[in-house]
Amino acid sequence: MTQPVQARSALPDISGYRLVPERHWGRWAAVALIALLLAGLARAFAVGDIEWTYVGQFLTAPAIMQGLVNTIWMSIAAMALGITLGVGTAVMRMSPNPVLQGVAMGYTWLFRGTPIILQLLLWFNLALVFPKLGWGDYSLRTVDVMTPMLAALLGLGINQGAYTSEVVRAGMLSVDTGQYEAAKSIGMTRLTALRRIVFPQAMRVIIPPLGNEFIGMVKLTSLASVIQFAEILHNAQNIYYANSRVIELLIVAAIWYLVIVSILTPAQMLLERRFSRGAGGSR
Amino acid sequence: MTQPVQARSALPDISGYRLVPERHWGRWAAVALIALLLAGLARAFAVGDIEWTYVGQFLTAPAIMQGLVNTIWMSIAAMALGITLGVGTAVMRMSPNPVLQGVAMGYTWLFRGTPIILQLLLWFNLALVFPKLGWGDYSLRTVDVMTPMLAALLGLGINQGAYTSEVVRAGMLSVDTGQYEAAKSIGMTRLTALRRIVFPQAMRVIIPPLGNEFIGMVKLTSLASVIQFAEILHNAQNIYYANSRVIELLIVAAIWYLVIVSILTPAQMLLERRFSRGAGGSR
Amino acid sequence: ELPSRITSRGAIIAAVVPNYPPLELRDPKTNELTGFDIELGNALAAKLGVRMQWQETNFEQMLTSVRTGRVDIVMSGMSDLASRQETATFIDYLRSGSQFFTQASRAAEFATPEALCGKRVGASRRTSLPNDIKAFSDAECVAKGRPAIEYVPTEGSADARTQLRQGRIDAAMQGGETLPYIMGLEPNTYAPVGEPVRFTLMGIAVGKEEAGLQQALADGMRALIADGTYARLLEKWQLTPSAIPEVQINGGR
Amino acid sequence: MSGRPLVSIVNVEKHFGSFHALKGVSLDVQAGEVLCIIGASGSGKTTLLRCINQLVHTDSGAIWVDGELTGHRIQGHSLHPLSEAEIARQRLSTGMVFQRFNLFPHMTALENIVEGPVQVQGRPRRECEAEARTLLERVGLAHKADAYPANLSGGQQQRVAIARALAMKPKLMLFDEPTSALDPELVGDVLAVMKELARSGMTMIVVTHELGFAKEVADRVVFMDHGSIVESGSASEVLGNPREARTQAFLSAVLS
Amino acid sequence: MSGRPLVSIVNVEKHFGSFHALKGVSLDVQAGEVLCIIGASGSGKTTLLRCINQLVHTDSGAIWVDGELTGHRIQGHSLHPLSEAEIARQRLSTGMVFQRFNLFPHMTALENIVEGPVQVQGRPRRECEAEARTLLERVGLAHKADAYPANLSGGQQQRVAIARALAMKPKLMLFDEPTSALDPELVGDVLAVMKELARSGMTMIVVTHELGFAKEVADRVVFMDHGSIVESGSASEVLGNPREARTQAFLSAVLS
Ligand SMILES: Nc1ncnc2c1ncn2[C@@H]1O[C@H](COP(=O)(O)OP(=O)(O)OP(=O)(O)O)[C@@H](O)[C@H]1O
Ligand SMILES: Nc1ncnc2c1ncn2[C@@H]1O[C@H](COP(=O)(O)OP(=O)(O)OP(=O)(O)O)[C@@H](O)[C@H]1O
Ligand SMILES: [Mg+2]
Ligand SMILES: [Mg+2]
Repeated sequence: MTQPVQARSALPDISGYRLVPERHWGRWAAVALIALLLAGLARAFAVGDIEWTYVGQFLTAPAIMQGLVNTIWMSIAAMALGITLGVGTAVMRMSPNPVLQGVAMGYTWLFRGTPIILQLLLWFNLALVFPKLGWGDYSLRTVDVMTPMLAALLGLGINQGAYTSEVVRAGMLSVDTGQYEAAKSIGMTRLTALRRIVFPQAMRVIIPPLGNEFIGMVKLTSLASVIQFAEILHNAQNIYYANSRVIELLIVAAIWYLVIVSILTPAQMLLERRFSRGAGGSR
Repeated sequence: MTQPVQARSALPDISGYRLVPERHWGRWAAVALIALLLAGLARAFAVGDIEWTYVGQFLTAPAIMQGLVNTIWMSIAAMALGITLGVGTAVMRMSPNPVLQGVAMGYTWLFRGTPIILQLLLWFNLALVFPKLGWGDYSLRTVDVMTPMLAALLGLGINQGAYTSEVVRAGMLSVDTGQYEAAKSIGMTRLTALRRIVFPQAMRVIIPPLGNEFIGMVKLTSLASVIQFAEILHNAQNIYYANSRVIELLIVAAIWYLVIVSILTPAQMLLERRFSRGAGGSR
Repeated sequence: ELPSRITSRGAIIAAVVPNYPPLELRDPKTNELTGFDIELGNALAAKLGVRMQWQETNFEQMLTSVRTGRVDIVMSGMSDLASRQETATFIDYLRSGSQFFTQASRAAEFATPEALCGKRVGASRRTSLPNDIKAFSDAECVAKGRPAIEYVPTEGSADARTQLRQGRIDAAMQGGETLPYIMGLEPNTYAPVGEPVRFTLMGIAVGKEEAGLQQALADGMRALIADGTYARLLEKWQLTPSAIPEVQINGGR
Repeated sequence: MSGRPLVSIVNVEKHFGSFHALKGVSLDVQAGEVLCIIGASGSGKTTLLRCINQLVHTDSGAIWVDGELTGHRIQGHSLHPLSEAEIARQRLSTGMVFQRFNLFPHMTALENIVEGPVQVQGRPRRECEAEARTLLERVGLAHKADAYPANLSGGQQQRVAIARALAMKPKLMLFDEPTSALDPELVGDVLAVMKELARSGMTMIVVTHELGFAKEVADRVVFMDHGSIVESGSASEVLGNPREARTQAFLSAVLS
Repeated sequence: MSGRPLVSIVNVEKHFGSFHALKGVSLDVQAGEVLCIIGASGSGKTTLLRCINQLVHTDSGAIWVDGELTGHRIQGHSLHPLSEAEIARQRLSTGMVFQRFNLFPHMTALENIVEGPVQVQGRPRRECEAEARTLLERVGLAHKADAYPANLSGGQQQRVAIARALAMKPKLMLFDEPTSALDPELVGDVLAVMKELARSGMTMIVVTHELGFAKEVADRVVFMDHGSIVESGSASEVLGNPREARTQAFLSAVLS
């Protein structure tokens, strides 16, 4: 070398010094504090006016298990209805036809604007407005059709559709307009272009929020207990009406909700990762 | 010109032809159909078993107005609490300290994983677990502290905090890491950098979803009726428990919710536009 | 005479909210509907040569359901009140006394209902009990110069008891007929305060125009009293003090 | 020139809001002719191509493609707008290649090419795939049939885009600056494919800044400026010996 | 060279995962010296600068700045890690200018410069603003005090970034390819500011590909390759007459 890079002079040689790792006192104190808090909480729950044997006993009671099943399939069914409506509404909203646009906007406004609990009650009591459905001889009594199950499905699904339509719309807007033009240039009509070209690409943007909404739907079904749909919270309530163990049964329901959400959250992450994979080129 | 650009030959000259505007038959048919449907719906509601005079009479009844006021201020208060907690949790989640990270993740998991109705009931019935709050002489009976109002505020606000923390975190992640480094290079600590540099830039990404969540909160407050918080739906229920006009009172509540949401939605749009303005440079 | 739609269907559809033990509840172990109303209703339908088809609903939907024809009758511990007779006709079959009760540990503090003046008392906001509390408070507290009872609304009677256990309220009120059952479930937790302050009749709610169905149900009920089924079921569900001497139609005031 | 032109543009006007993008443009293109359009940025070249393919609606004037009036049906002395499906059918006679390729990123090269014939023309997939492979060979990409666009270079993507347009068997090909988004070393492959196409007798309208390509391949060159056609003629005339001052100014700026 | 160096780097090692980014680098920089670091992409130049400013933690070795050991406190014969606040304080003696400017986009040029002195050093805003205006004048941007970064050209942004770093009155300035993100016509202004700074006696370490600038301004040039310092000497020695084969190869590649 042309010149000494180093001109070691007044500085001490510390190469032999012992490196003392950081002690993280604050961190350990925080851990201790949190552990103490959790222990205190656990103790309070243990000695508090809560009978843990009831929690254990009812965790797998038939009524609870049946409610769990109803919660799960209703979440899936309502989500399916919501996605169908949401996609339809998003397509209408982006159509050049102002009438369809107006209908789509009105639907979104109305159903996003009213609490779901009201919508459920209105569906369930539809017979007050329409005593019969159908025409003449082919009519059915509304109350025979509008069971708690159907009312819950319609209420949850139609409400979900209003939210999903916005998610789908955002997804469709995220697709480059060049893709529409390329599709048109090979002779596709608007609907074919949407189905074959735009939707498959929009999925990447749509899937993550939809996963969130699915988790939200699992919890939303608990509201259908007001119209006697036998989901898990409703069945837990029926039990505590009979035996007065309110908190215990609420804890049972909470445990199952946490289980479902804890399964769905990583599932959603996997799905997101899958759909964002190999997307490098389209950015 | 070197050469005639045009060699008009066998093609007819259509320049004098009359341009017949598109008739949009389908569009008009759709309008007519929708108008018919809406008219039918209106008629069904008018002649159905609904007493519209009740709706008019109770729309501005004192109990309803007071419920409306409670709904509005509870939405604001719970949202404020939620934002405070959400920001704190997001900062903890992104801290290098694994303990703080763990606490933040646990909080988000627990409160996003359980239905809000359960959380409200658990807060309201906290005295079953903690009969007293405080130590020795300085303790208060939990039931005196945990009024329906406080339980609603805690339930809604803490639940909201779990959701808001994810929104804030996404906002913070959207800020270029170069900004953190530039802040560090002028001697800022992590927290100063967050406060002065990162948050102001994250706001642009945070504001739109937060606006949505605020609208959601207005409707979420209706769930607090189960713990006797006197919001609008609760007061409407009290009226119909007395006079059995269930649907009429539900319609009254729906109208007010729609009014609030119809005011908030354009307000949110304005806010979004303001915050995305002049952002060209930071992309 | 039963209406033809019922005979052809072979069943009476009855609305029930299984949140009022021992009149109606779902057995926590089997999830089956059971209770006094259920067994009495089944016996009544059998007397009339049909089945009883129970349909679970919620409290605010019950009278609405009679109006919309979702159900034929309501048999769910419903009080026969003058205000409700505008929408339905009641076949009365049970007497209910609105009963104050408190925590067993505080029984000495509240020896008589008058001791509750100025205290906090809870009851389900969906029932007529709030009116009973107010009437009692006006007559026995305010009129005699004592502070009024503070009524605390609750979401149901289970909620009222939960709040009583937390000490959020000093006492609660519910139908006296249900107390023995509740006290059997949670021994040494609750204690009644004095005697019921007001008696109401409970009835089967039937649509106002359905004269035939009303008469058939009343006749059937009388037959059940006559053959001893009524007394046997009362006994089984610890309700003997709530028996009524004879079946009335719209006997409530 | 003789016979009916394949494309006949008559007095076309187009405004975007208050901006006058096309000012009475008239132009004929004969079958088998290769026409290059040159001009400064913003002169309306892309807009003209998009009008021919009905991605943009003209304000007035007429465009005839293969003897058919685009966008309207003639009934007596009235013009009725066509439905979306009829416009889609008319577009089948024209293929378009975009500056930014616009391949469908979720489909392989082969699927991109097969998509139109199968979905739009409803032909059997097997037959279309065989044709698509032939087309890929023609553009020199037989080995990339199963690659996704993200894994192709820009020049390869553009050649797939050309094959995709050709798969519909159009009578006319429109190219909008097909090489201007490419790295210099990739331009050659695409131009080679286009030259081969021109030699095979395809009618082509090419918007381009590649004057070398225009000189070599174009039967005619048109120079546009501010929404009008300023000069038109053989490549050697317009590029080598321009008459109009504006054309001279443009060429000296581009060549410097 | 004499006296205590301002920066003394002793045997620094750095791994990123299994990748060995710095291999026992040792280097002294005297007060007032201008040192240019050159080398191929990935040779560890940026990493070395970031170690000096503690944006990256070294695995082993020591870096002394202005007589103070960075990152650790010496207690007897042990080294204790510093807290975040102490590291923030140590960073005050060094200013850093990034390749991509990293101005705060929500603040005007003036606010960008004033932010550090006011928020970190807690000095009165009025006084800092007066100083900031002087600095803006020095980098030739007095008239842009109230412009937001989005409205400044790249070269202007980089000059504001230099002023922002100078506002903290550092003893040492680090530059990481300060002109490589700029359009060619904007490079000159930034280099002019840096030359003026060098002439004023500021100690500077500059990672750069601008060999002309290095020749003109650098007291010393260091060539790095694969995480090691290969050659070091005066600009004319290293750039004009490199001894090492690797340096020769690099220079011939850059100059061609
Ligand atoms: N959809 C549109 N809305 C508004 N203005 C438009 C639109 N499309 C094109 N223009 C304007 O019309 C003018 C002509 O555009 P065009 O794209 O046809 O130019 P060009 O000759 O292709 O230029 P370039 O070489 O830059 O592609 C431009 O000034 C452009 O801004
Ligand atoms: N945070 C990091 N994580 C992993 N690897 C890193 C990280 N930072 C740098 N590297 C790697 O270390 C090596 C040296 O990087 P460095 O940025 O120091 O190179 P450089 O000499 O500045 O190159 P350039 O001229 O491209 O800026 C590179 O191979 C880089 O990929
Ligand atoms: Mg163009
Ligand atoms: Mg670098």
